[in-house]
Amino acid sequence: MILTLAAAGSSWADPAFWVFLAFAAMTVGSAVLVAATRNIVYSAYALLLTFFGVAGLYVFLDADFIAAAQVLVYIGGILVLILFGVMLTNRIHDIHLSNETTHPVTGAIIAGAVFLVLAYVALRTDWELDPRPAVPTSQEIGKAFMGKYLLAFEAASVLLLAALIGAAYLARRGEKE
Amino acid sequence: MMPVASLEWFLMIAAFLFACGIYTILTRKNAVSVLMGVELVLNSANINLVAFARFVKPAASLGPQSVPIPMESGAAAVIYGAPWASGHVFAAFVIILAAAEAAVALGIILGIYRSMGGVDVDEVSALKG
Amino acid sequence: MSEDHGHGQGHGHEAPAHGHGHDDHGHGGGEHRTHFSPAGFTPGLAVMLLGIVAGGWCFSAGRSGHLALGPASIDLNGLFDAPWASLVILCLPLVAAFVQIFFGRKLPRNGDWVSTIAVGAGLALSLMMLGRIIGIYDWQFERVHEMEWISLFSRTFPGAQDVVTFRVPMGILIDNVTVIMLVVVTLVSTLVHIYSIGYMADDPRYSRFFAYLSIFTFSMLGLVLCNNVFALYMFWELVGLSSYLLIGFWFEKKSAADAQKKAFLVNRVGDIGMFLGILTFFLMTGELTYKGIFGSVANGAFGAQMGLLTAAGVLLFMGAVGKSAQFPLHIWLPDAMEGPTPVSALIHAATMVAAGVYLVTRMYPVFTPNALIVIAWFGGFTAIFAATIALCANDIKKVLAYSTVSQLGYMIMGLGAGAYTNGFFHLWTHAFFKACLFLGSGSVIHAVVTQDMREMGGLRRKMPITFWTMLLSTLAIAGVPFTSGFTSKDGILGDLLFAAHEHPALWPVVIFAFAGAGLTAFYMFRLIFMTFTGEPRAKEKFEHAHESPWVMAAPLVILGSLAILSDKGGWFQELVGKPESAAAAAIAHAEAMKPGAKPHAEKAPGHEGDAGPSHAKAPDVGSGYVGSLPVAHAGANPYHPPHSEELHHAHSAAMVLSILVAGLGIGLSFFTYQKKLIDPAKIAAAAAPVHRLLLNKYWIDEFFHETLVKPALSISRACSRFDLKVVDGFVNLWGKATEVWSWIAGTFDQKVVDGAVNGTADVVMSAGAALSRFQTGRLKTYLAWAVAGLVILTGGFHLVTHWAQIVEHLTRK
Amino acid sequence: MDLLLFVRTHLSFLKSWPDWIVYVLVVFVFAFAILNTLVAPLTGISTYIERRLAGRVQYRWGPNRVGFRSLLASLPITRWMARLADKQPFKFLGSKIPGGLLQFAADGLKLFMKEDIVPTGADKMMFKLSPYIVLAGSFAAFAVFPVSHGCSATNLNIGIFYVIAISSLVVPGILMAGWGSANKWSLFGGMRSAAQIVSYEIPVGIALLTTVMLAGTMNMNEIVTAQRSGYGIESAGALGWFAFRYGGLMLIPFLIYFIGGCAEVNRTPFDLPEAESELVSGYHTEYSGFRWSFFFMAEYSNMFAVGAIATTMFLGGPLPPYPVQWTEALFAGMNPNLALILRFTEGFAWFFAKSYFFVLVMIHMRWTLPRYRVDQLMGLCYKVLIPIALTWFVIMCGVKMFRMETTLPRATAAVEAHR
Repeated sequence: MILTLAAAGSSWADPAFWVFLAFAAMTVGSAVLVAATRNIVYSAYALLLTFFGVAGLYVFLDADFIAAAQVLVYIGGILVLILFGVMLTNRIHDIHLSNETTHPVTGAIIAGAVFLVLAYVALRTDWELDPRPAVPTSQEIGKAFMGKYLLAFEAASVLLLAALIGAAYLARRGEKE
Repeated sequence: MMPVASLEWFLMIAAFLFACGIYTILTRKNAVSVLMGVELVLNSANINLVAFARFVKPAASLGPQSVPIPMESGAAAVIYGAPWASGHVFAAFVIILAAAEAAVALGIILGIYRSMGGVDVDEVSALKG
Repeated sequence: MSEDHGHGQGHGHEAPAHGHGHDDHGHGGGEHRTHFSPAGFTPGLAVMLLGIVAGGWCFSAGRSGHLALGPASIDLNGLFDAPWASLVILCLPLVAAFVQIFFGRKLPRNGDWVSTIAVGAGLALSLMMLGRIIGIYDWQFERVHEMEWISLFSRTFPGAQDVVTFRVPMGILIDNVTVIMLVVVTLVSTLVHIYSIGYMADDPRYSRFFAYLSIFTFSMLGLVLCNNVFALYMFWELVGLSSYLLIGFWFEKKSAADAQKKAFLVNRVGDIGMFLGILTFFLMTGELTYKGIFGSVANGAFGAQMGLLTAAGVLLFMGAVGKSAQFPLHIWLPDAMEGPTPVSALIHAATMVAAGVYLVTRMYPVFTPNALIVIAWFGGFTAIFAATIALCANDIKKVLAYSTVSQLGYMIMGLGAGAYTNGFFHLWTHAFFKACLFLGSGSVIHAVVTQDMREMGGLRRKMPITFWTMLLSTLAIAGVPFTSGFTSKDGILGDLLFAAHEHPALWPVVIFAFAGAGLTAFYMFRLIFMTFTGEPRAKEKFEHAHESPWVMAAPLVILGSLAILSDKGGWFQELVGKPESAAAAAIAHAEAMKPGAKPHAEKAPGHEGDAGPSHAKAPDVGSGYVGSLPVAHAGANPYHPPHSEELHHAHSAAMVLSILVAGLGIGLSFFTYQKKLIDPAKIAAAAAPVHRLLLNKYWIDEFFHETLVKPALSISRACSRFDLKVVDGFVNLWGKATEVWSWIAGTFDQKVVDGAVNGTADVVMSAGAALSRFQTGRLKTYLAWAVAGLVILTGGFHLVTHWAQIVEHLTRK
Repeated sequence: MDLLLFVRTHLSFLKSWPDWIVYVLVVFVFAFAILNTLVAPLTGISTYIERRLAGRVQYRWGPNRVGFRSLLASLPITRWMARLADKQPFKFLGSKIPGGLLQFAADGLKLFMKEDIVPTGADKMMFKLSPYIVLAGSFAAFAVFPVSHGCSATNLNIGIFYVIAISSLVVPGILMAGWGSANKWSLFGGMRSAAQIVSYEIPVGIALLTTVMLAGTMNMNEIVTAQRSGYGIESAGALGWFAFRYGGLMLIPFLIYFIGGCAEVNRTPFDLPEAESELVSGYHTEYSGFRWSFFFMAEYSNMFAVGAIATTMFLGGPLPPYPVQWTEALFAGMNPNLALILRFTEGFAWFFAKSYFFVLVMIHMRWTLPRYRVDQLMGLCYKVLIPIALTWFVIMCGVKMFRMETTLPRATAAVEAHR
């Protein structure tokens, strides 16, 4: 499989490629950490690394806007939410918040199978590539939002509002009771 | 110029993230870590979207960049953006949904924590047949 | 200003502006009553003069094209080239309304000054615009500021040709008509705001009242400013809404609440027609802007279906029938007098009811000759009809209401007869004198706390300002020479005569028109005599009477003087020109389509009108106005038409006739109500049935109640009865049958089937028990199964199918 | 000018070197150099200013005295001359020499000297890692600031968005610190700070969005270019800055941004996270020595960053208040290298002057205003700032749609043509 990847036209001489490898390694490794660590806070921070690595991958895909959005929303928003969740739903005083797992074997088997299938599909399909120069994306994304996907855009905004209200309601209800 | 790494690299990384996410969801007991697994899965999907948007030739059904329309006051056009932008737009939507989902999920988890004093998803089995 | 406001407060007690659901006649419970003292008026006069001077300054600034602020000077040439001026005029009242609604109670003086200043600023700007258009002096002047508002597309890719678009433009159209309407609306609205400060003093919902007034002003301005029928319709409804709110302002009174509902519903009837008309035009032309509609109608968007075009025009006109209270739908206007009198002055005399006329003016090019004749008939009939009702009305406001209906009839009739300019001109003049009359009546009601003219009389001594201003306006409305009303009405009549020459179908309308003119003169002077002259009939009320505070008197003075002056200068006839008739072009298209048809369109007033056959494009200067233009501008209007002979004859004849009938009416009422030579009671007894007919307003309301309301009720009752008896009976019958059958089936079932069923049930139950173990209620399990299934479906399937290749591939590596 | 591009083009001797060396050079050496020549001094200068101002405000003499002046004054020769002149020595000598410089040095020394304590029971890794994350989050923003005319470390086309995004890296770092140092107060401080920063990102983001909408770009250099002219005037000078455009309408977003920025750097009156009266010292209670100084530096560089963003987005960045076109015309005649240097210096000077103005204002705020309560803080954010910011954004959209500032001149000609 690695052979196939190596064959798939990557220039090992290019230093940028090594940087890419570093980011990829960071992503993958921290993802493993997320899945494996016993300490839930560690896995939360491993998730931070994963998000950051993914942002890096976006940069390598010339997707600047999405990369920044990734950092802003995932690290600045979702990760903080998750950390709050961890810290609110566990006793604070014990540092080593337990995070035990169940049926790791079954999970590993299923996950492995999924990975195999996906990898097989990814490597065996011959994608219809078109080589084109990298262009700044944010303008085109804006056009697409305001043009083709306007309705979806508005729907998403409504959804966000609903989520806001719903989350606030869910979080507050406990106090009333 | 194309990115330094080929499409397969990104797809493989995404697949691995997906697998990790599935594993996390399946094996963790703590609801918050299950949420983390979900985030991993979403991220892998995002990587795929953006990677395809960068590498693969956009389908013809994505339409033209812009469609001119007649107007009394000057010419105008419906802007659709570049065809490949659709991938990025979908990725952005996924991010939006992820934000909403995380907020609501945290709310629910807090509710569970309040009501049953713990966040072990295996205890939360009211749907048991 | 403040102590004068206190002055107004003092009278607020017996002002009918009582919030607490007291009837309009209120209770005469005021302790200290100050009679009219000129001293109290000096600050008022000062402020009034200041206002007039400021207005004149704005006007002249616009006229000269630059606004001189001391040394600095702002160039006003760009006034119309950017939308900001109009937008400011439009939005100020809205902002004021919001401020009133949310912070009104907290502001000093309940924030009446917010709305007043907002509308006043609008007035200043509008005057500037008026000056500007007079400065520019081009009867075809037009500016459009448009933007895309709604645009929906069908996504049929690839290729942009087959993209179907639905686009609603939103924009501002500024031309002479618009600017004149702006001035009418803002001027009357400002004065009414000022008047209301006195009239509505110590009403519990004082600030709310001003908020409503401002909302109304906003929607009226929007209606005037917008450049497409879609927005027109929106603001049309907004106007209806605000009128609804204001009529029912004292909703504690059942009568007010009813009048409110009635006005709203009756207007809906008209609006449905209007909406259908708009839809017709949109479907046929695919356009929503005025220009677009006219253009594509002229280019034969309707093909040969002139009938459809006529129908569309008449449907549009239905909207005007509703808003402008034309004959079948006039019933709401008199009841609308339940609202406060300023409202009656602002909405039901000057501006809103004029919206219908404005609509006809605006959409004038699309009306076919036949449609115009229909319109003329409606208008003429309404004119005479309402006038007759007004003869016998004793409620002062009712009289004015019916006179309003009849005057609107005049305008509509004039437009229908092709008197474009004079019809619109009558709107302009009528706005002022009718507003003045209403405000005057309000001040009378304010003084003697009643609306019944039989309890008034001799008020001239008590309230001179009100008397004189109302007298001026009455002269104007009666069409006495040298008043504004005379010019416009006489212009309408003249054009009508001329059009009747062209068009025999209009002769009855002519009769209506002149008779109506006479009747108008009669009942208006009846009002004056019964109210202001002679001996007071109700002593104690007379004792309580007093002149109104200056905040109420100043608007009267301004409007009264405008009633005389608003027609002078002749600029109006030069600026408002009849637009080119799109319908004529459409008819020409239709004719071209079917050759050999006799050109009927050539004899249509809507087509070439009173300016002579050869001058379809020329502006309508029917009232014979030639000169009195500034020399500098003499050459500015190249479209000045030559005088056509019969037009001139028609106008001289009309002048003589109208003066005659007016004099007749005035004389009659003088001898009847002043000299008491004729006893109205005798006449009433003589023509008892007619009198009863008129007293009951031709039983129109009853008629509608009998023909529409009752049938609707009975039909619904019948439906319910049908439902109860027949439908339910049928159902019940089936129910019975089913019961019987089910008993049979049941016995069979219990005996035979259940054996089998129970066996099956046991099997199912055990199977279910087995399967329910999958239903662990844990999300993970489900997910695990789902993912496993996915893997099996994709990977496993692929493995099975491509086994050979995979082996081969792996071995190759 | 992009740093990588700059190096590749201007430093010709690098041409022969292999590609990756240049890469590493740029990425590490230059970045390191910039951080150490630009950012660290920034924090130093800021601390110096803060000390002196605080000293003046609180009437503490030390910070304004410990310095060369007193050093000189303490020399025997000086004393002798002072006795001769019968004056107090520090009045007598070196009134030109600024005091308090050594205080700054002493601070640094103290921080070096202090023992680096890791509390037992603390989570070692977290505890040690968090300062770096916080510092990285606050320094990373400097990459896109247009420190001079068209000159920034890298010319990102999503510049301001990148700044907002990357500065949110601080939040997990702070939470990490709070949680890592096994201490209630630290944890509360961390969570408070995180909540505060996350909440205040919203009004700040909207306020910046207003500017982005008006400028039509997120690239900070282009935003600066968009402020070269305004009100239809080609060379508008200070009138062109977004804060003063549109008849001062933009002052509201400017104010909102500044308030939100102050809240985001957790300084008084928004310093809930380290409220001494409630939480001992917030999320860095347990930190000491150089680790603590990392938080310290992060705070000051954040202050500068807030100032720099405000400068760039609202006050024209490196643009001088007089029309920059004048100096450009002036430099045009000179020798190009000299012109380049002069131009760079001009922009640099103005940029830092404006940014430091904001730092000064923040310092003054800290020493003059009392602290908010938590609920007041959140109320201010969610009930005041966000609604106003949103409303104003819509208003500015309308303003931009009708191009209010450019219609007036166009009008006259049209009417003249019409008449």
